[in-house]
Amino acid sequence: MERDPVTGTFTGNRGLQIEEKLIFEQGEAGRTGVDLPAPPKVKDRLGGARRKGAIGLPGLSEPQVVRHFTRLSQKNYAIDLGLYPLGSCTMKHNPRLNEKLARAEGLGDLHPMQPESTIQGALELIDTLAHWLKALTGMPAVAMSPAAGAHGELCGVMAIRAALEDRGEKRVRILVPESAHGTNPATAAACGYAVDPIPANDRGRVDLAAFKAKLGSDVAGIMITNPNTCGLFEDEILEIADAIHAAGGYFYADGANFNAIVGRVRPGDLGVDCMHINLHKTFSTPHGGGGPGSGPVVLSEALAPFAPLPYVVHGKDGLRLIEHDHDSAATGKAFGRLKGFHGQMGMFIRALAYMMSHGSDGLRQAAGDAVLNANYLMASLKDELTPAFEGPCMHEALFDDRFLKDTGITTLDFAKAMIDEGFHPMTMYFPLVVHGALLMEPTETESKDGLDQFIDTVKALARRAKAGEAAAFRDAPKLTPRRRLDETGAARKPVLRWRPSAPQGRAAE
Amino acid sequence: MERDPVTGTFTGNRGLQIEEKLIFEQGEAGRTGVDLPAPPKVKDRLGGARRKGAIGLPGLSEPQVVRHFTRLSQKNYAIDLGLYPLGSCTMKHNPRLNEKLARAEGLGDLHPMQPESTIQGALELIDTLAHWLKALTGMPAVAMSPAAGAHGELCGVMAIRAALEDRGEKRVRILVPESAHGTNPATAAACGYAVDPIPANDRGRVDLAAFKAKLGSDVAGIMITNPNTCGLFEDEILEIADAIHAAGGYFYADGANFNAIVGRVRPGDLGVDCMHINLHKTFSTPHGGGGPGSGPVVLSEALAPFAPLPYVVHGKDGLRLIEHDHDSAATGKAFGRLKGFHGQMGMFIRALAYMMSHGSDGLRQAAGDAVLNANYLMASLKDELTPAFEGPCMHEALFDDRFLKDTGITTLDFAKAMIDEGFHPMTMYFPLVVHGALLMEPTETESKDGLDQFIDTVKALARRAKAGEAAAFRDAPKLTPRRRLDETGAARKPVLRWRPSAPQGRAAE
Amino acid sequence: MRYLPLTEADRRAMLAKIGVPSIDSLYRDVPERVRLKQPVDLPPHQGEIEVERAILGMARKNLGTGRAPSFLGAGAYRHHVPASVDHLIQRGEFLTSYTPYQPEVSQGTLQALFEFQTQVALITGMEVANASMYDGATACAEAVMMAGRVTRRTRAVLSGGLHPHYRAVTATHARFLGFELDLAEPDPDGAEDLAARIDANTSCVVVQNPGFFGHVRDWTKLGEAARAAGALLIVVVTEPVSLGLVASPGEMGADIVAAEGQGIGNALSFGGPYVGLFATREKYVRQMPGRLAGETVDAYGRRGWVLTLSTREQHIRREKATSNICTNSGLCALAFTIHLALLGEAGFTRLAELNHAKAVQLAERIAAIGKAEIVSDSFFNEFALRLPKPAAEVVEALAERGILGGVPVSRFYPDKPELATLLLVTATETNSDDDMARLAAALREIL
Amino acid sequence: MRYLPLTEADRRAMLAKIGVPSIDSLYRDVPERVRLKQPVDLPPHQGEIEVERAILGMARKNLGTGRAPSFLGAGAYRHHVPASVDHLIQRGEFLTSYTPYQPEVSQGTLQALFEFQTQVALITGMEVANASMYDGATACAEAVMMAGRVTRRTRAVLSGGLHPHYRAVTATHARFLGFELDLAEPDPDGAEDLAARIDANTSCVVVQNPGFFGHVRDWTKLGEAARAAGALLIVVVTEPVSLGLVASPGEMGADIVAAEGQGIGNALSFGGPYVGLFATREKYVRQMPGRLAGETVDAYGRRGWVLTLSTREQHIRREKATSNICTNSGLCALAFTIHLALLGEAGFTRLAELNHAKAVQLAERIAAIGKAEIVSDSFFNEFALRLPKPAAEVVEALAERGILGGVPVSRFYPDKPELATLLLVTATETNSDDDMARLAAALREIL
Ligand SMILES: Cc1ncc(COP(=O)(O)O)c(C=O)c1O
Ligand SMILES: Cc1ncc(COP(=O)(O)O)c(C=O)c1O
Repeated sequence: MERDPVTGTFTGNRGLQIEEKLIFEQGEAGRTGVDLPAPPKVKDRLGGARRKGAIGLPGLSEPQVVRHFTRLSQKNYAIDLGLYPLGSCTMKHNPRLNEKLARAEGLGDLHPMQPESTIQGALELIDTLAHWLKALTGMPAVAMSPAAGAHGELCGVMAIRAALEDRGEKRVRILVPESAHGTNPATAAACGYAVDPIPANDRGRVDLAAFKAKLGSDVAGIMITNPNTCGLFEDEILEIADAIHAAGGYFYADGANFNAIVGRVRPGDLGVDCMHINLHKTFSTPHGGGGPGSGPVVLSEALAPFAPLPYVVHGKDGLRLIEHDHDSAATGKAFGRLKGFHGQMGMFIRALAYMMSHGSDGLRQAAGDAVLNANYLMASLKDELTPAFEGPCMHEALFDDRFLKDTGITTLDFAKAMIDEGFHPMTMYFPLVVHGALLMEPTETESKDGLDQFIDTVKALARRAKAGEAAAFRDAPKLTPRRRLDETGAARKPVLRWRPSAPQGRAAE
Repeated sequence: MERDPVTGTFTGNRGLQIEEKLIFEQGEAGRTGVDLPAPPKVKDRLGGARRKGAIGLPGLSEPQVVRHFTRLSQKNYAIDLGLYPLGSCTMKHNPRLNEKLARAEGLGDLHPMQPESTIQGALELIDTLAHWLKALTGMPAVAMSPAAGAHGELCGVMAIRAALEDRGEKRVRILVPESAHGTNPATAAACGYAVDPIPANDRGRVDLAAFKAKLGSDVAGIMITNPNTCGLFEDEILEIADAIHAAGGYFYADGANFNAIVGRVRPGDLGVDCMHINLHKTFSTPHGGGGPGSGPVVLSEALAPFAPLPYVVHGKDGLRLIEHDHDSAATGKAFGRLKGFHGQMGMFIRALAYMMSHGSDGLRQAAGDAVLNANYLMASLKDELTPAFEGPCMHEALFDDRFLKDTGITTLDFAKAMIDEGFHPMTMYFPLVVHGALLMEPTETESKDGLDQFIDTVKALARRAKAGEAAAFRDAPKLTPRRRLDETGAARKPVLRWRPSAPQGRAAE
Repeated sequence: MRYLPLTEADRRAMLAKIGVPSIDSLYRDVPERVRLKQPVDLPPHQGEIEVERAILGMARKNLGTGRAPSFLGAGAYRHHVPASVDHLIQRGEFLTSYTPYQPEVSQGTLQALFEFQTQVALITGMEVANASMYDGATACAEAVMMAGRVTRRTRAVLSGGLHPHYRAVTATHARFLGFELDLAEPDPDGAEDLAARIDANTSCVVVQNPGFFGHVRDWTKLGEAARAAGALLIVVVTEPVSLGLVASPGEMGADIVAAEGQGIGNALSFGGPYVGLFATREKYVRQMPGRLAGETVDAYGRRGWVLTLSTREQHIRREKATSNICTNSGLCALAFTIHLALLGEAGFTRLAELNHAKAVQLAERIAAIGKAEIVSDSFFNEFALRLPKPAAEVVEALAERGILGGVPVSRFYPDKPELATLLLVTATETNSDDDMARLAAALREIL
Repeated sequence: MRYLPLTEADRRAMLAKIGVPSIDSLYRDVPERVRLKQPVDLPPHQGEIEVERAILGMARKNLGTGRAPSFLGAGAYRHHVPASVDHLIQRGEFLTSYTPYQPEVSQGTLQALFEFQTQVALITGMEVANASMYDGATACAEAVMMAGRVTRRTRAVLSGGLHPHYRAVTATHARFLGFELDLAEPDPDGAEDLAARIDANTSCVVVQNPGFFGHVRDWTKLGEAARAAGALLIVVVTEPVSLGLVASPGEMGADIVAAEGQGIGNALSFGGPYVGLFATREKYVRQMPGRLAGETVDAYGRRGWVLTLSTREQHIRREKATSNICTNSGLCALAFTIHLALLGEAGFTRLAELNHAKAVQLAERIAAIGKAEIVSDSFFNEFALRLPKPAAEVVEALAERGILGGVPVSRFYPDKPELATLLLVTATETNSDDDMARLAAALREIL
């Protein structure tokens, strides 16, 4: 055995930081981590379509699997470990109560196709959550089935198009600010619309004049994120809403940033026609390393009839789940169906538990604290970093990379140095309207102590950057399970799965 | 902010390895992580004994507490992370099924003092576990209440003394091999006996002649661990049992190493009068960083009547819990009570689930695999390390420190170097009969792959040690959250709790 | 308020640093008249005890499959998920992390995704798989849209044996993206001739295996016909456990596989969150929707993983992206991966065998009653029964007896009276002999 | 066999390396005639499904406090444990680690123990606390033995208000270690005069607060009397939540505190595992039983923790150890620490207030029935009722109505007819108004 030149150990491990091979490199035929009784002998009724070859799955025992994934988990950063100021992502605390309740008997074990008489509590839960969402947004209806924010966007834009078609209109353009999240234009395109970008003004908001100039009878609507992705409230939002309505279009609101205003501003009061709510952001259902989420869409009176199937209504014998548009209790105008079954029930349970825990007062306080934390970051960092815009921000603080000018250090380098310090970096290079953007969203679940440590560290790093220590930044991170990874190489010759013969880099073991 | 000279970072963190202060250093008055309704206003009935001053507990929110303990957890090694070859401790895989079942409604939420009619299932579970333990040990009775191995020892030795007193005999000595675990002599003393040590022979077993020479009418019994703490089966065990019985004494077996022989040898067939079983070793209930455990004691016919209260019996209307010696279903000879309530129910559930999962065949296989793994270690390491004794071992492999002779490296140094490699060290300096002992117990839940990596690493380290790189060993570990800690200093001026003014070392932050 | 770390003193100090008098004043950009002065009219904050009581109160109004013998399938399957799966996915490092955009501190999620992709490719018999979609139905719609991109054609043929929700979701996208669908009639007998429907503008034919009505088919011939016409074969799988026993879509020549992964590792959870599986041929990978983890090396040359080929995705490509998906089903994919890692080849194939054998036993038991006809000529763990009465009524009568007896086809096709007596019945490894005996006894009574 | 990683091929290869033909041959040192040739006569291995079914089957034969209004105490208290507590203690790094003998890779457990020790010292009002004992009863016995070592005296006085199990466990040790006990009679009225029992050979007086029969006392005077006579005052607490409201033992001059910690962070679990709290004065620390975590520095001078003063313990001192305890209640102590960290000063005192208020309300409700007398002149969350009938019968009648109504004192003292009508009734934050109304209504019927 040779000593690993990187770690100095024979194993390549570093104390508690343990290298881990792929499950495929650990498997042995015949071994399993699940004991099942021998199947009773029966005459096979597969109609001859039986699998012939082996699948190639590795065989591991339970102890190996538990160890494998425990080790892997320790190679991740997480909210449970520290500050995770990813702007636009609302990485807040995920209460364990909600995990417990989502798994409760009578919820986690409900089949989606049980008869209505056996799921009244489930429908009540969906209905209760719908009530909270409507009350908090000041909107009359909500479509519960979308699986995430982007899916909610589809739902909203489809509803808009269905409403327009119902009016007999075929409009072809959707206006989308340049600062918008990528899902906005992608959604518009996925609904058959041309995307017409609107520039930002020098205050980081929609350029009202440019917007108005784009209006016309072929404009289906506008998609606006508010607070926007620069962390700013669109202060001309009422004018924008009036203008789009006057032009016969609809106002889609991207609710990804709802956390800043929940309990303080109701989108319904802003003239919104539809807005998705990322339950996995504002209402704290866990991000899970990428999903699942849930993206209910609140709808105005104008769009409500077009909501997709299914939905819950109050019937005379209890709650009913309307799954067909020709049902006598249906609107008859549903634009279709977006998803198998009825929506992300597991996320509904978590979100409702979160809302009930905070209550009306707590949600309002949470929004206020989120905004306070972001402004505290902004105020504390504004002299060392370069704020992208003037004035108070909402729930996230946006900086550009002017403070790194002439240092030879990029936003990316700066972010990687933060990793060594024990912080997850902020969102980088987004929104696109700002050069080398650093978008920091601390959320309300960070303590002042934690923020102060973050602030001191970022300031110290900024000073170090300005002092000319570029090499240290370009080398970072140095203290992580892996250092910078070759993304270009990965894309050039993609290795997307393990194969017995796959090239193994310098094997980790 | 200054850069930490050790880590090179401003925070003192190292990427995912995050420093964490005490909760007491993070608290703020008025903050809490638990929301409770305001207590209804009532007239206090405390009789004037109300607390006056503040307690001094820190106030933290839930996110802070979750993060605190998540960070702390990552500073621990664990079976879930890797090989944990602590000899005598049987660190085997702890199935999560067992955790789930211990928390099930109707088990985890049972109050110990519910009426018998409401706990028939609980008594059935205890009775079923008792049946398994009796069948596996070949013994007629079992006392379920002891809380751990050492507590079981108390139970056994008290039963012995009660039996002797019942016979009207007052014997004063207990024979304990020098290789015994510390709890054995401590227990004998705690039961009012003098401890008389028996030396080991050069094969690592009880010296039969020396033992016989110590026998006499004042000997209450002998406490033997079998397989013993050298990992060897006491091959003269039948002679020993006969001799102690012939001398009127009893045979206490320390069952800590039962994992080696479960399903293959029944202690009852060896002439054992009582034996504790560490459910947290052989039957895989988790060690939990030090406990809780459970130490049921199987008893021979001779000792059974003296079993402590409470115990379960079959009554005519179902199972009964006998809590009083004057109960008509009681023996009238119980030596007393060892614990509040009825024993470690949470551990019983886990152990029974484990036993049922393995079944009779699986337990036998598990013992065999445990012994196989240990012998494979022994065979693979015997040329590089120095085995303490000849011949095959049972479930653990014992080495002494002759292989480190003249290297200037101690067993401790060697162990610390293993830590950097990502392994928990073996048990060191125990048993006492071997110089600089290294006692390795891999258990059956380690894969051959994992053992091979361990073997290769230990061999490589041994070669490095012999090559004279003593400084590297004395410096180890270097890659852990903390390096070697000053234990002498800790004991000289003990700081056993936080105080607002307590000296803080060089504060970790 | 247990989730909020700021104290009043903290707030005061922070406001002072910012230089404003109150939190409200930070909202100065919000037009005055839309600022709420009061909390919204909803209940105030509550502790765990109260929240738990309220939500468990709702749970108790349901009859969960944990308490009732249950034979429901139709795209969602009750399997036993080992306790360690649920333990591991709840580890904070997995549960509370974001999409692995910073690979240096996301190797855990990334490696697990790479394993997921490999597992999905293996069980479907395909070359590559992505890092998950929302669910099977959306994966199906994405597959049809992808076939359009690959073939540059605008007409898709959908089997009558395709799950009605998958048909509906695909139809919704077709409506808005303006592609044409040829929807074959529901096909309980598995007798449809799809090859005949393929024309020169057909981008793909979509079939399901086992079909919605249970039957298992070898779609090789259809795939050949499609390919001959320049169209793709898309195979949908709604019960992933079937892949342990039934020939894989890859073996049948599928070009894209869209599947529901819930049956491995994931709870029923009233229909979501689930996990869409998506696999295809290597040559189509740049047309694929969704995230991909790929292998690479770090600055020291050590193997590691990153998200890759993101030029297909919305955050880079915006309106030109292959899909608008962002958040996917990461944690469900992880559960899938852990469960399948536990099963391994031996466990997975045995699980599938066991499911099939249980279903055969159940079919035999029900056939023995003599009142219900097994419609599916072949099946895996689910089959269609033709009953002498409307299936919905039978299901209600069973529910009154505390049995969740199956899914009436009329729940999906209420407008097709000819399907009203069809009941889909599933057996899995979770059904004991006693469960089956209870169902049979109840059916004997009711029918 | 899912827990066993070795394959048959592995076994063969390993046996070859060892040079023996079979696993059996590794048992050559076991006398031939005691080697079992067959597995023991017990059921063979089973999967999770079957094991879960069997054990949940037993669980269903019980009436858990999760399903029934429950008013039981007598040394074990049902409190709401926040979900995060149970999540955190199940993290593998805590759950599956051993005693922290290697401090470099055990800082997590060690720091948590140091926090536990500090919390215990704070709430008991004592100078130092250890890292836990098995439970309150064994902690009490250890305290009495320690008092013997400290004072070198052999007679202990035990209050009649001390929990009967604590008395019994202490008596068991007394029997075998040969020290004398002066056991005061059970004392429902809290009127005993313990000072009078102290003599020149008395090592300690042991009292409980709140007492077994509920009453709360200020033991300062007794402590003074004891100290004047050279004896120690040991205060036992069986309901740790009381310490949020009731004056601490430290304030009353206790020399040793032995307490049950279950009420904070730990489930009822039918009586175990629980966690014994043990605190004393700094000057007695070397006579203390159990483990201790202490602060120190590492080779770089960074603060860290180690187990310390182990020269008191069996693994170093063997027969001269202060106790034979080895495995303790580590994970229960961790649960305690996490729960108390969540509560903090504000939460802990409010929890205690809430418990007391609920109990007062319950007492008033029951008193209003007019059939039962509240015996305890003062109480925290538990009080003794004198009923017009044997308490055991009333409890049975309540159980038939699905109510777990309290603990009859006769369960502990069946041989004392004068106590047969006494019932111990507890209210905690988990009891809703509805629970209390149901109990009152049922009592109205039964009494
Ligand atoms: C502003 C904005 N819009 C939309 C989305 C898409 O939401 P989801 O990831 O839930 O699909 C995001 C997610 O990051 C976002 O930040
Ligand atoms: C041989 C031996 N005997 C007794 C014990 C004591 O058991 P416990 O820690 O369960 O009290 C141990 C524990 O390490 C042991 O190894």
